[in-house]
Amino acid sequence: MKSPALWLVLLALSLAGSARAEDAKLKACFVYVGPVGDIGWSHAHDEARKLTMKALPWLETQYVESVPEGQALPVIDRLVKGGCQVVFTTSFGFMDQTLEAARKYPKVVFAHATGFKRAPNMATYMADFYQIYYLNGLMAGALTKTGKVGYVGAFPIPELKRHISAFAMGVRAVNPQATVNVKWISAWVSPVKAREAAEALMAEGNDVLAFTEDTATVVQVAGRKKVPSFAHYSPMQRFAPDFVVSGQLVHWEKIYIDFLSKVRNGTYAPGKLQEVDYWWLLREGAVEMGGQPGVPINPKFVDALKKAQMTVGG
Amino acid sequence: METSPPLLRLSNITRSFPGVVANDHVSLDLHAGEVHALLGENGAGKTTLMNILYGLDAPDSGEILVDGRPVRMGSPAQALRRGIALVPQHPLLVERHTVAENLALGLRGGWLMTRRRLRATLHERLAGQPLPMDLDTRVENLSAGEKQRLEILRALLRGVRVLILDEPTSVLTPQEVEPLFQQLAQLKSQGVGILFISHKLDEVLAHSDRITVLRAGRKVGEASARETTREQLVKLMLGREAVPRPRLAPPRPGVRLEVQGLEVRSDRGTRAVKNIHFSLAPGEILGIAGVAGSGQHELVEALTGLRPYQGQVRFEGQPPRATSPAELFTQGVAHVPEERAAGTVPSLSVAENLALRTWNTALRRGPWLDRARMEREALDIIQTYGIATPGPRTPLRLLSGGNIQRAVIARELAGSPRLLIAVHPTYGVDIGATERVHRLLIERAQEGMSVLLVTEDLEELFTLSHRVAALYQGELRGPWPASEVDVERLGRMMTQATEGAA
Amino acid sequence: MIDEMLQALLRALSFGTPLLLACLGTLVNERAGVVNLGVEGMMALGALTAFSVATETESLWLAVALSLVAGALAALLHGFVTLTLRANAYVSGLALTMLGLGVSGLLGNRYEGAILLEPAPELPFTVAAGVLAVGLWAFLYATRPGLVLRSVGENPAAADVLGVSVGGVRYLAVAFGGALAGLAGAFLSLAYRPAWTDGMTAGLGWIAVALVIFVGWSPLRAVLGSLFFGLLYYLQFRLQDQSRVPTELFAAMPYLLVVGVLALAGLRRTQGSAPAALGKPYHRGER
Amino acid sequence: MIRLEQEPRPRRAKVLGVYLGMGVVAFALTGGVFAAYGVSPWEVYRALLEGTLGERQGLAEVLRRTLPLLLIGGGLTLAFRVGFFNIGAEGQLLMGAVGGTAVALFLPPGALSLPLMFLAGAVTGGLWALPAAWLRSRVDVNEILTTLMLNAVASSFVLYLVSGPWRGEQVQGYTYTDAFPDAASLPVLGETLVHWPTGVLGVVVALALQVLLTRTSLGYALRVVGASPRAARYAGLPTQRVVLLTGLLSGGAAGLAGVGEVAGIHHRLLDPTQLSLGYGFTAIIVAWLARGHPALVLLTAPLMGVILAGGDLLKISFNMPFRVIDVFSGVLLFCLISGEALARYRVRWGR
Repeated sequence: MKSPALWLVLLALSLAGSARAEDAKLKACFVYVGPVGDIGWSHAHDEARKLTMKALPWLETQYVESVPEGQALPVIDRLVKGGCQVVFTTSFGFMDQTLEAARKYPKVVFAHATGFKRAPNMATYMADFYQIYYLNGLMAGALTKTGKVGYVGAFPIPELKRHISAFAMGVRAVNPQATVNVKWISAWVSPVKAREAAEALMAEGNDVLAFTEDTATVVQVAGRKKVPSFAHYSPMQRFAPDFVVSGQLVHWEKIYIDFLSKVRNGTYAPGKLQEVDYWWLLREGAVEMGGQPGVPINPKFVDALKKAQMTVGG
Repeated sequence: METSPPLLRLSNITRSFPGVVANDHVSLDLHAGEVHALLGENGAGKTTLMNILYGLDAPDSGEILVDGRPVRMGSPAQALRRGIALVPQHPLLVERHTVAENLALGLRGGWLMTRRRLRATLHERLAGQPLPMDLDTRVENLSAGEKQRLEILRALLRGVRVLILDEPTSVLTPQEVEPLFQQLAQLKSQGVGILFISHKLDEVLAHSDRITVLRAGRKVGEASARETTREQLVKLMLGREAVPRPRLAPPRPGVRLEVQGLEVRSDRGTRAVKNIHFSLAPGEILGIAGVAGSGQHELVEALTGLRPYQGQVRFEGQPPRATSPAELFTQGVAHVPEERAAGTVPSLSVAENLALRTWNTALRRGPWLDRARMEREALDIIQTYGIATPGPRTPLRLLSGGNIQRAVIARELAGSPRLLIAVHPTYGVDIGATERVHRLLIERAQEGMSVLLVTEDLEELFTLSHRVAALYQGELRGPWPASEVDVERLGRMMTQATEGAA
Repeated sequence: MIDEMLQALLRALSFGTPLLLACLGTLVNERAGVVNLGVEGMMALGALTAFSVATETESLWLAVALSLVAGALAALLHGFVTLTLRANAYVSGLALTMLGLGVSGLLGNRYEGAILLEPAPELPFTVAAGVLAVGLWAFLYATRPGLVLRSVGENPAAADVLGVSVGGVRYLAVAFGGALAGLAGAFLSLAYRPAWTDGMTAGLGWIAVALVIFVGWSPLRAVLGSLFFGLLYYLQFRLQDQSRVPTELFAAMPYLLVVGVLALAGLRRTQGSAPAALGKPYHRGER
Repeated sequence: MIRLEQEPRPRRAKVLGVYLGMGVVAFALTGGVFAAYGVSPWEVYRALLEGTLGERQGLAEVLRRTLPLLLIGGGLTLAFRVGFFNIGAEGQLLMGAVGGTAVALFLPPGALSLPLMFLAGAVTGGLWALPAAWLRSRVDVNEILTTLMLNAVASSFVLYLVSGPWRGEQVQGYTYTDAFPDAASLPVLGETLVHWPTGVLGVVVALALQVLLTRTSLGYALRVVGASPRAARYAGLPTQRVVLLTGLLSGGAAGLAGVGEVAGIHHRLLDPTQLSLGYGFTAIIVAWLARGHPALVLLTAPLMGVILAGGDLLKISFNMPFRVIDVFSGVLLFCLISGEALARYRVRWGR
C-alpha cells in the first residue's frame, strides 16, 4: 500500500461491504452450561441452533459450551464484542448474570431459558414437558403390574419436581394404588450412578422406569431386563427399541425461530422485552411426546396399552 | 609370553564423575585360584572399580578382558553369564522374602516355582554346601554373617569363576570372620579367582596372595602379600605415615549417667532391650559392642529421647527433665546417629545443617531465625573442626562423606555436651578422618565429657574405651575394664548365648 | 429377601468388575515398586478406545484388545517420564489423569450418543477378572517371574545385581497395569453401560488405587475388596429413601469409606505390607 | 539407550533453558492437537496472546482466574515443600466457601462481614485438610488419596447444604442459597469480575508464606521436616505438629480462595461443580512450578491464569471443546516434570 488515497478507498469499500453484511445477517449467540457432546440439555439446544440456522438463511450463530455458572458475564462480554446481537443463555444459573449483561449492553437482545427475571432487553423462554409427563404417567400407570413405577432423578429442583408430579398424577389417574419411587443421583450426567439407581429401583419391584439424566443409561439398563421405560429429552428409543414406551422430545428451534424472526422484523427490540416470556408446550410444538421423533407411542406397546382399561379422573 | 591368559584383566580403566576422577588408568590381573586384595581408603576408587567390573557402571575408557578376550560388561546379567559374581558390602537381599526365595532369585530357568519344587532344586544344586539356615526363614531375621553366607551361596548357585567381595568383614564379628575366610580358601582351592576389597590391613595381609593399593583413583602399588609389610601398605594407602593417637586419661570421680533396669521395646513391640544396668563417669568412654539387631539401636534411641522406655535413667543424679531429643541436647546430651542420613538434611546448606541443634534456642529471635548468627556460628565450626566446604551456604549433599560425618560430630560437640552418645562414629570414613575423629573424642573426654560409644568395630572400641561391654539379644554383658578382656572374648560375648555371662 | 440379597450380590459383582480389573493392574505395577495414579485417565482412554473400535469395526474382540493396548501405551508414557526421565511419579500420575480424561473427552466427542448394536455381555469380564485374580496370586507366589516382580518391588538393587533388568520389569509391570485399567474402561463402555460419555469413569480409577492399599497388595483380597465396594455403591441407591439420612451422605459414602478404611489400615499398620521400594526410583549406582 | 547422570549443581542457565525448552515442547505438542483439530496452531496462539494479554477485557479475565490460583498455589507450594501432597485444595476451597457463606447468610451484615467471612473460610478450609494431615502424620496414611477422597465428600456436603438446609427462599426451589447482602460482596474492578481484595490477600499470603519459610524458626522446622523426616525425628522436631500446621495453612489458603469465589463472583453458595472450576487441581501445577518458593506463585499463578483464560477463549473463538484445557494442562505438566528431571541430570546417549 503505497498511497494513502488507495488506503482510504479500500477502507471505505470494506466498511461498505461489512455494513451491508451486517445489514443482511443477524448474529445470535448461545451460551451453554454443559458440553454439546452429550445427548442432554445443551445438546438439544445446539441441535435446535443448527435447525434454526437452516430455517433462517439470514442468521449467523456462535456458541460456547461448558460455561460454568457465574462465569457467563465474561463470555457474554466477548460475544457482544464479537458482534452478537442476540444472546441466548440456557441455564437457570445464568439468570443474574444475564440480567447484569442486559443492563450493561442495552442495545443487545437477551433471552434467558428457565428463569423468571426479565428486563426491557431481556426475555425469558422455556419449553416445558409437564403435559407429556402426565401422558407418560398414564402409560406407565397402565403398564405397571407391581404398582410401582421408578424414577431416576438428577437434582431435586422445581423443574424436576414439576415433571415428576405430573408423571405421578398420570400414574395415579389410571392406577390409584400405584406409587412413583424416586432415586436422586445428584448429577446431570453420570451413567454409573444412573445405572445403579435404576438397578436399585428394579430390585425394589419397580417394573416401569422413567428418568431425568442426560444419558440413555436408564433406557439401556431397563431394556436389558425387559423393563419398559420412558426416554428423556433426546431420541433414545434406538437404545432399546423394544422397551422404550414413549418419552419426551424437545424442539427449542420452534422458540428460536419465532423469537429471532420477531427480532429481525422489529417486533422484539431492546425496550420491548419486559413482558416477553415464552412458555411453550405441546400446542406450540416446542415439545413432542415419544422416544423418537414422529413416534408418540412405540407401536410395540400400543396393543398392551389398548388392553389396559383406563378410567381417567376416577 | 604368558602361557595362559589371566582369568580376568582390567586394563587402563578410567572413569570420572562430575568433579572427580574415580578411576585413573587402573589395571590389574586376577588369576584362577588367586586371592587378590584391593586395598585403599574410602574414596580411593575401589567401589567404582568393582561396579565397573560387575556391569553396574561403565568405564569412560579402558578394557575388561575375560580369558584374554575383551568383553563389554553392560549389566550384572552379562557379568553373571561370564561367571563373575559380587558379594556386596551391605547384603543385597530381599529382607521380607525367605532364604529360599532369595536363593531362587539367582537361579536361572524354570518358570514354575512352587515352594516344594524350589526346595528340591535348592537341595540338589547346593548338594556340596551345607545349608547353614532354614530355607523358610525370612531374611530379615538372619544375622549379618548369615546374610553374607547366603550371598555367597547364591553366587555358587550360578557357577562362579570370579567372586568379588566388597569389604566382606566390615559387618562381621570376629567369630564370623574366620569361617568366611575358610570358605574363601575352599573356593580358592576349587580354582575360583577372588577379588577382595578392604581397608583392613591385617586381614588383607593374612588372607590374600596379591595386593593392589589404590589412592585417589590411581593404582599406587602392587605387591605380593608375602613380600610386603603393614607399614609399607599404610604408607601407600595414606601417602604418609600414620599419626599416633593421644593417650586416654583416667576418668574423673562421680557419676554422670546411671541406667538401672532399662527396658525398651522395638518398633514391632518386642522387648529389644532388657534389664540393663550401667553407669558412666565424667570423662569416661564406655564402649558397647553389638551386632545389628541386638538392641543397641533401641538402647541409643531410649537414651537420646527418641523412644519411650521403662526403668530408671539418671543424668547427673537426676532423672532427665526432658524426653525430647531437642530438650535433652540443651541439657547436655549429644548424639551422633547410626547413619549420617538420620542426622543431616542433604538438601539444606551446611550452615542450616549445623543449626539443627540450635535453631530453636540460640538462633531464635522471637519467631525469627537469626540467619546472620547462624552463618557466623557455622563459619566458626567449619574452621574449628576443619570441615572442607566451599562455604556455609553450600548444600551439604555436595560434601564428601567424611566431611559430612565431621560436620555431624562437630555440630554435636559444638554444644559442649557433657554426655555424647556416638554410634559408629567412623563408619564409612577413611583412615585419615578416622584418626581425627578419634583424637577429638579422646581430647573431649580428657576435658570431662562422657562418651557412650556404640560400634561393631571392635578395634575402634578397644582403642577408645575405658570400659567395654557387649549387647547380646537385648542383654548387656559387662562392662569390664578394657584391659581385662580381649577382642576375642568380647566377640564371643556379642554372638554367643552361652559363654561368659560374667 | 433371598432375591434381594442375590440381586445385591449381582450388583456387587457387576460394579466390582471394573474395580477389580483396575485394582489388579495397579497392584501388579505397585508390586514392582511403581506408583501410577493415572488409573482414571487410562480407564477413560480404554473406554473410549473400546467403544470407538466396537462401533467402527463391530468386533468386540478387537475392541477389547485395543483397549488393552491403549491403556498400556498411556501407562508407558508414565513409565518413560518416571522410570527413564526420573520425574516425580505422583505428579506424573496426576498429569496422566488430566491427559487421559482430556484426550478421551476431545476425541470421544463424535461418539457421544452413538449406539452399540451388540453390547458385550458382562459375565465374561467378571469371570476373567476373577480368574485373573487367582492367576496373579499363583503367578506372584509360585513362579519365577512372579518372584522377580516381587523382588524388584521390595529391593530393586538386589534384583539388579542378580542380572534382573529392573527397568525392564518395571516397564512391563506398568504396561500391564495400564492394560488392565484399559480393560476396566472397556468393560464400562462395552458392557456395563454400552455407550461413550465424557467422564464416564466417574472416579472409579481413584477408588481402585485406594483399594490396592485396602487389600494390602493381595490379589485374592482384591476380589473381596472390590465386591465390598461394588456392594456399597449399589446400596447407596438401594437404601436411599429407606431412611431419613440425606441422599448426599449416601453419595459421599464410598469416599468416606475409603478414608475410613485407609485410616483403619494405618492404625492397624496393615499398610506395612506395602512393597518396600514402592514409589522409590531405582537407579544403578545411586543407592 | 538413554542414560542419565546426576549433575549435583546444574547451572541456572541450564535449568532455565531446559524449562523453557520443555515449555516450547508443550506448546508444540498442544499445537499438534490444535492442528489435528483443524485449526492452525499459529492462529490459536496468536489469538490466545492477543485475547488474554493484549486487551483489557482479556487481562481482566486472566486476573480473575489468577486470584484463586495465587492463594491456593501459595498454600500448596508450602505443603509440597513440607512433603505434604495436598491435592484436596478443591474440597478445601469448597469448605472455605461454606464457611464464608455461613457468615454472609447468618450473621448481621456490616463492615466486619467480609473480614469475618475470610476468617471463617480460612478456618473451615484449614480444618478440612486436618483429617488428612492427622492421618498422614500419625499413622502414615497416604495423603494423596485421603485429600482426594475428601474432595468428593466436600462436594456432597455443599450439595446437601444448597439443596437442603441452606436452600434459599428467593431461588424458587433451585439449589442455591439466597444472594449475599451487599456488605458480604467483594468490590470489583470496574465492570469486570476481578474481586481485587482477594488478589491483595493472595499476594500477602504468598509473601507471608515465603517469609515464614525462609526467615522464621518455624520455617526452618518446616523445611527440615520436608527435606528429611528422619533428621527431623533425630533432632526432636515436632514433625506431627508441623504436618498438621501445613495442612491447616494450605487448606486455609484454599479456603480463602473459596470465600473469594463466593463473595466476589457468585454472591451465593451453589452447586459445587459450578462453584469451583478445578482451581484446586490447576494450582498443583502452579505450586509445582514455584518449586518450593511460595513467593514464586506471583509469577506462576498468572501464567496458569493466562492458560485458563486462554482456554475460555478457545471455546469462544474457535468453538473448541472444553476438554482442550485438560489436554493442555496434562501435556504442560508432563513436560514440566520431565524438564525438572532433565535439568538435574545430564543425558548421555548410548553406553
